[in-house]
Amino acid sequence: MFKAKIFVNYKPSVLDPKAEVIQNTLARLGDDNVQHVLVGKYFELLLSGDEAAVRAQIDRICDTMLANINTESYRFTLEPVSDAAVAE
Amino acid sequence: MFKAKIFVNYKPSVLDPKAEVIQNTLARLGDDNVQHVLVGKYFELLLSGDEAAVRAQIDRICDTMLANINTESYRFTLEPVSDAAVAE
Amino acid sequence: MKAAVLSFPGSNCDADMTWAIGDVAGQAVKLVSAQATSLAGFDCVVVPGGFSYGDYLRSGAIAKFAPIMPALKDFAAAGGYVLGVCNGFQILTEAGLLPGTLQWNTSLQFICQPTPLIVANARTAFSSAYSEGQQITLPIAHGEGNYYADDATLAQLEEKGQVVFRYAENPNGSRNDIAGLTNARGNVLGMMPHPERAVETLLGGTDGLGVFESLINAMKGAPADVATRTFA
Amino acid sequence: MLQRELSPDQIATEKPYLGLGLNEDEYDCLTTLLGRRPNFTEVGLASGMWSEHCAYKYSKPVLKTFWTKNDRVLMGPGEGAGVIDIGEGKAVVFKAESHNHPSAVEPYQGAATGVGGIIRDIFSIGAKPIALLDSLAFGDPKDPHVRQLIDQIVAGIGDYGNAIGIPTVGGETRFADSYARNPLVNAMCVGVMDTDAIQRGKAAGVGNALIYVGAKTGRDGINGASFASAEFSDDEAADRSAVQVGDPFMEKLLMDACLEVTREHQDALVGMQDMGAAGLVSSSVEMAGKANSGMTLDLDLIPQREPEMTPFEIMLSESQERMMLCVKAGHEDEIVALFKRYDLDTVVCGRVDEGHQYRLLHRGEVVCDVPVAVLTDEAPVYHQKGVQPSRLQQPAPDFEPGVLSLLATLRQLLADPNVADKKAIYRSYDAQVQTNTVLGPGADAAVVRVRGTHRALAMTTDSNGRYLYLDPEIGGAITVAESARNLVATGAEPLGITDCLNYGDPTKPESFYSLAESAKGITAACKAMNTPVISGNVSLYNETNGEAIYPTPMIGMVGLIEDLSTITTPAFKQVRELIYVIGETGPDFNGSLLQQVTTGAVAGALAPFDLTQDAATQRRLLAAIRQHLVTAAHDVSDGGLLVALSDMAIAGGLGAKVDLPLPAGWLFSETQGRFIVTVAPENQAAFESAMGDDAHLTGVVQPAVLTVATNDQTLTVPVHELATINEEALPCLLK
Ligand SMILES: Nc1ncnc2c1ncn2[C@@H]1O[C@H](COP(=O)(O)OP(=O)(O)O)[C@@H](O)[C@H]1O
Ligand SMILES: [Mg+2]
Repeated sequence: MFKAKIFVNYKPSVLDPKAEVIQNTLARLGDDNVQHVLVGKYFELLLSGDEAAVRAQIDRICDTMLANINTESYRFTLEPVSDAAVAE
Repeated sequence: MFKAKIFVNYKPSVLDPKAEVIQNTLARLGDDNVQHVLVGKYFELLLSGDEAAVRAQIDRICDTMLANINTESYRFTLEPVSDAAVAE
Repeated sequence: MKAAVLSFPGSNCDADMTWAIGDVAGQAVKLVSAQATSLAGFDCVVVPGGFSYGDYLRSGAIAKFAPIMPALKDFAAAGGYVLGVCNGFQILTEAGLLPGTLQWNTSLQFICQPTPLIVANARTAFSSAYSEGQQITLPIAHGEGNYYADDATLAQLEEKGQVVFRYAENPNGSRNDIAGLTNARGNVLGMMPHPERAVETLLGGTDGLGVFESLINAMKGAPADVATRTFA
Repeated sequence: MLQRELSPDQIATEKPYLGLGLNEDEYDCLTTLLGRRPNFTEVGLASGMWSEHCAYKYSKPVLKTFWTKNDRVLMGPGEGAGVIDIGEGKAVVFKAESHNHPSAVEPYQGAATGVGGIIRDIFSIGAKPIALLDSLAFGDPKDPHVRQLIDQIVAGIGDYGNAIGIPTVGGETRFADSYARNPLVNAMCVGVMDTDAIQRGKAAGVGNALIYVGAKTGRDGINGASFASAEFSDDEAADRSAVQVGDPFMEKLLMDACLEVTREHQDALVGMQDMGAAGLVSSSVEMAGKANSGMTLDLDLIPQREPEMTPFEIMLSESQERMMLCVKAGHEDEIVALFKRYDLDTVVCGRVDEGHQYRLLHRGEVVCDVPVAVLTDEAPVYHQKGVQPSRLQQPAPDFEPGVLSLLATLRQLLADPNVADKKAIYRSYDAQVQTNTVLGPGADAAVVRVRGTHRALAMTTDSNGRYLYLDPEIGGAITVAESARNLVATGAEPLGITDCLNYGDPTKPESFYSLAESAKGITAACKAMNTPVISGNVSLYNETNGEAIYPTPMIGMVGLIEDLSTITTPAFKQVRELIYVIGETGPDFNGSLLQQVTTGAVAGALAPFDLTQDAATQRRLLAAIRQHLVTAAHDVSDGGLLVALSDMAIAGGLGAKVDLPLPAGWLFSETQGRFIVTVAPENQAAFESAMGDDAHLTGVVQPAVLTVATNDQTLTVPVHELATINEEALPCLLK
């Protein structure tokens, strides 16, 4: 069993309206030492299977579903987890 | 200058319709080895200041803006970054 | 014209679209479940607005895996007319039938209001009933209608005249004020404004009729520049 | 938060019920009714069912005084929603619900689930929801906490209605300091159905199946009903755990599926009810109670989102988007199959029994075995005595506006958030989905066409806590009368009302006085306007640190338009049309917006007004509108005549030249019973003879400029200047 930790972020060239609003709001509220804001999505998936297959599967799931390849890129890490940990 | 990596997740008891829909769709598409899906938010902030102040500031920003304390919990890590890295 | 209006779980403008095409424009129209797998026998397919699968991941991101989608792609590839409105537009971009992406409105707020548009290209199957440069008013109702495509894609869209509708006052941050566009071949149109909400005087205007009227004319094989009102 | 499974004897000594909202007398009463000490689950069920939310234990004596029936009412209070006949075989179904406490704690989800809950009430009757309205009250938007509440609450309401595809067509937003920490979030839903398909929430017929459908049950909102009925203090943070999350996608599937059941499986369906306050227990036991049945449920069959839930948790969870159906034995499979098609969790979880016991099984044990009536009919009812608050015993002297500048005061009022254009709020609501919205937000009332008929329904929500604070009885009457005026101004005949009664702690005699007195005013006005109360909801304990909100009954009223061509809006239509003021204007400044804005508070005695005369004026005006004699109509409310004139001018982009032979200050008086209308010159004689003495010709529509003459001042101002003030005020305050 693996736990995949997946990060989906906007590509740097794409203007992200959410990040803009957060940064502007922070500045207005006095948090003007915040110089950059990135808003991403984070997913955790628990999957069974052998590692190579799971890696390929996650790439496919990200490419087709979790990320919009026009505007977003993704990266992920994979950690083995014991079935006991899953049940918790 | 620090880079804060902030993870915001639903508290475990809170219903997350997003995760439900993703998991159901994956199962329907044949990815039925995916046993659990967690959908979270991920933020990166670049901030200047001394570490203790920045930590307190991030707590405040998370409590009031980035996380909904009624339904979500958050955690973050802080790494020093050189100003050169920031410019990149 | 025989139109199919697709209904995904969470679609909520499907009945409105059926009403506009069937009851108002007087055409044959059928609601087709997204669980279906065939679109045989239809001249035109409409992907309506709403919140397919809750729009929970990104708008349209789950709908593109619905059982009907392979048939829709085949239909479009064969040159069939496909109209996507609002969530339908989002689904078509997610499915790769139209270029670009619809991002959050710059205000991060859902916006519902009548919105003036300029007809940027009146030579398409979806806009021949309008005249080029004509200003019309259609309602918008969306949170994610901010059209994004990279510079190269945008340049190509402009060069090929794929932009069909532009906002006269940009409400959501769309690049080049794009409110509606076609694919390169011109048989698939996506638009954020709702033409089906502007087909009756009682409800505030009939500027949306032109979209349906254009399609009917295209179906008849009429020359694209004929703009006779066949119904009102 | 849970006290797991104390024994009946431990419960008697350790009194965990106090933390669940039951007091010692109520516990003793429960013990007496059962003839034994209740177990933990039973105590929990009683705490939910005997809460104000479910049992109306304090408000029932007041609610009994409401006028609930005329010849058009098909179903009055008592079911999920009320039903009124609108002709052509159709009926309108409507109800309002408050979600004040959940929204104060978790504004986004609190507001969203309020909308979700009221929608379920409508489709549980078998009606298709066609419109939503909201009624919101906030503190001063200059307060950042208030701004955040507004932001989140408006987003929660919008997101739910937008996603499920029911247009939010109207509402109201009020501002006063008394709501700063205790916002009011009331939502109303209107549905339409065939008169012969009315569904009731009952479980009858021994052996018939109880079917659970919808979202899985989680540990969210447990004991929300008793929580909603408890007052706030500032250290509420500890309670912020098990927030309910709304899932409009799930609810859309549930709604479509339930409507399909009522449409196509009427022979199989016995009854249907949504799971609202006190979740599974209230829906099931009320269904048993209404049919005088017994019932057994097997809790192991209930779909659960979390492991190891106790019977108490399962029964009192307020997880959203769940329904309970009673289906005839033998038809289970057909109904389960239907829901499965919509991808909904569905289980047969129990049966109707002989006798009158309510029985719950869990892991092979009977965890509850009590007479149904103990949880329903036998719930305690308290007959409180009210005491007139001291501020009413010796009211302050009448407020006199003194010398004021017409223009400066007008500007001030147009920029006040109560009068300001609310587009910044309602723009985030989809007002047109379903393509029936003739008039959306922005008119006096919303108007929605009824497909398949020649009719339309007009609807409005109104409240005015300022008036009730000064006089609950007169204020209650004003709220109803003003709702009716809003409908009449669009050309609709008022049909009936729903209400949300938002008040403070009913155990305080002064609070209870406000509740009881306002019910008198509401009843008197309902009779005068011929608008019975067909449904409603009570929200008490709206207090922060012991301080109650203004007593604020919210009235949701629905009216009927029989001819679509008579729908009328406030906008001036054409230059040279005649402007009439309908009704008399007096020096009525106590409780007025002018008083609030210029002094920062309201005080003084509220002037009585003549309901009979108001109703007669409304009837005459409606008749004139129906004869196409009126081109624009607007009721005169907050801010008085000059604000109303400005509204009409701004909406139409036209000016007016009027002569009002009154002291200038009176242009801001809030005398009841007035309208401003325009009439085409050729209809002058016909209109005047229709209206008689009520109508006062005061001027004409002119281009672009508002010109007003009074006894002692004149005013000339470009309309676009007024429009800018009115439109920019709220966005600016909310920034
Ligand atoms: N929260 C809201 N939701 C939807 N519509 C609203 C809301 N607040 C105000 N409106 C709309 O703004 C318009 C003006 O509201 P209001 O000033 O309360 O009207 P009135 O004084 O005639 O009752 C109405 O059409 C109303 O429907
Ligand atoms: Mg009004």
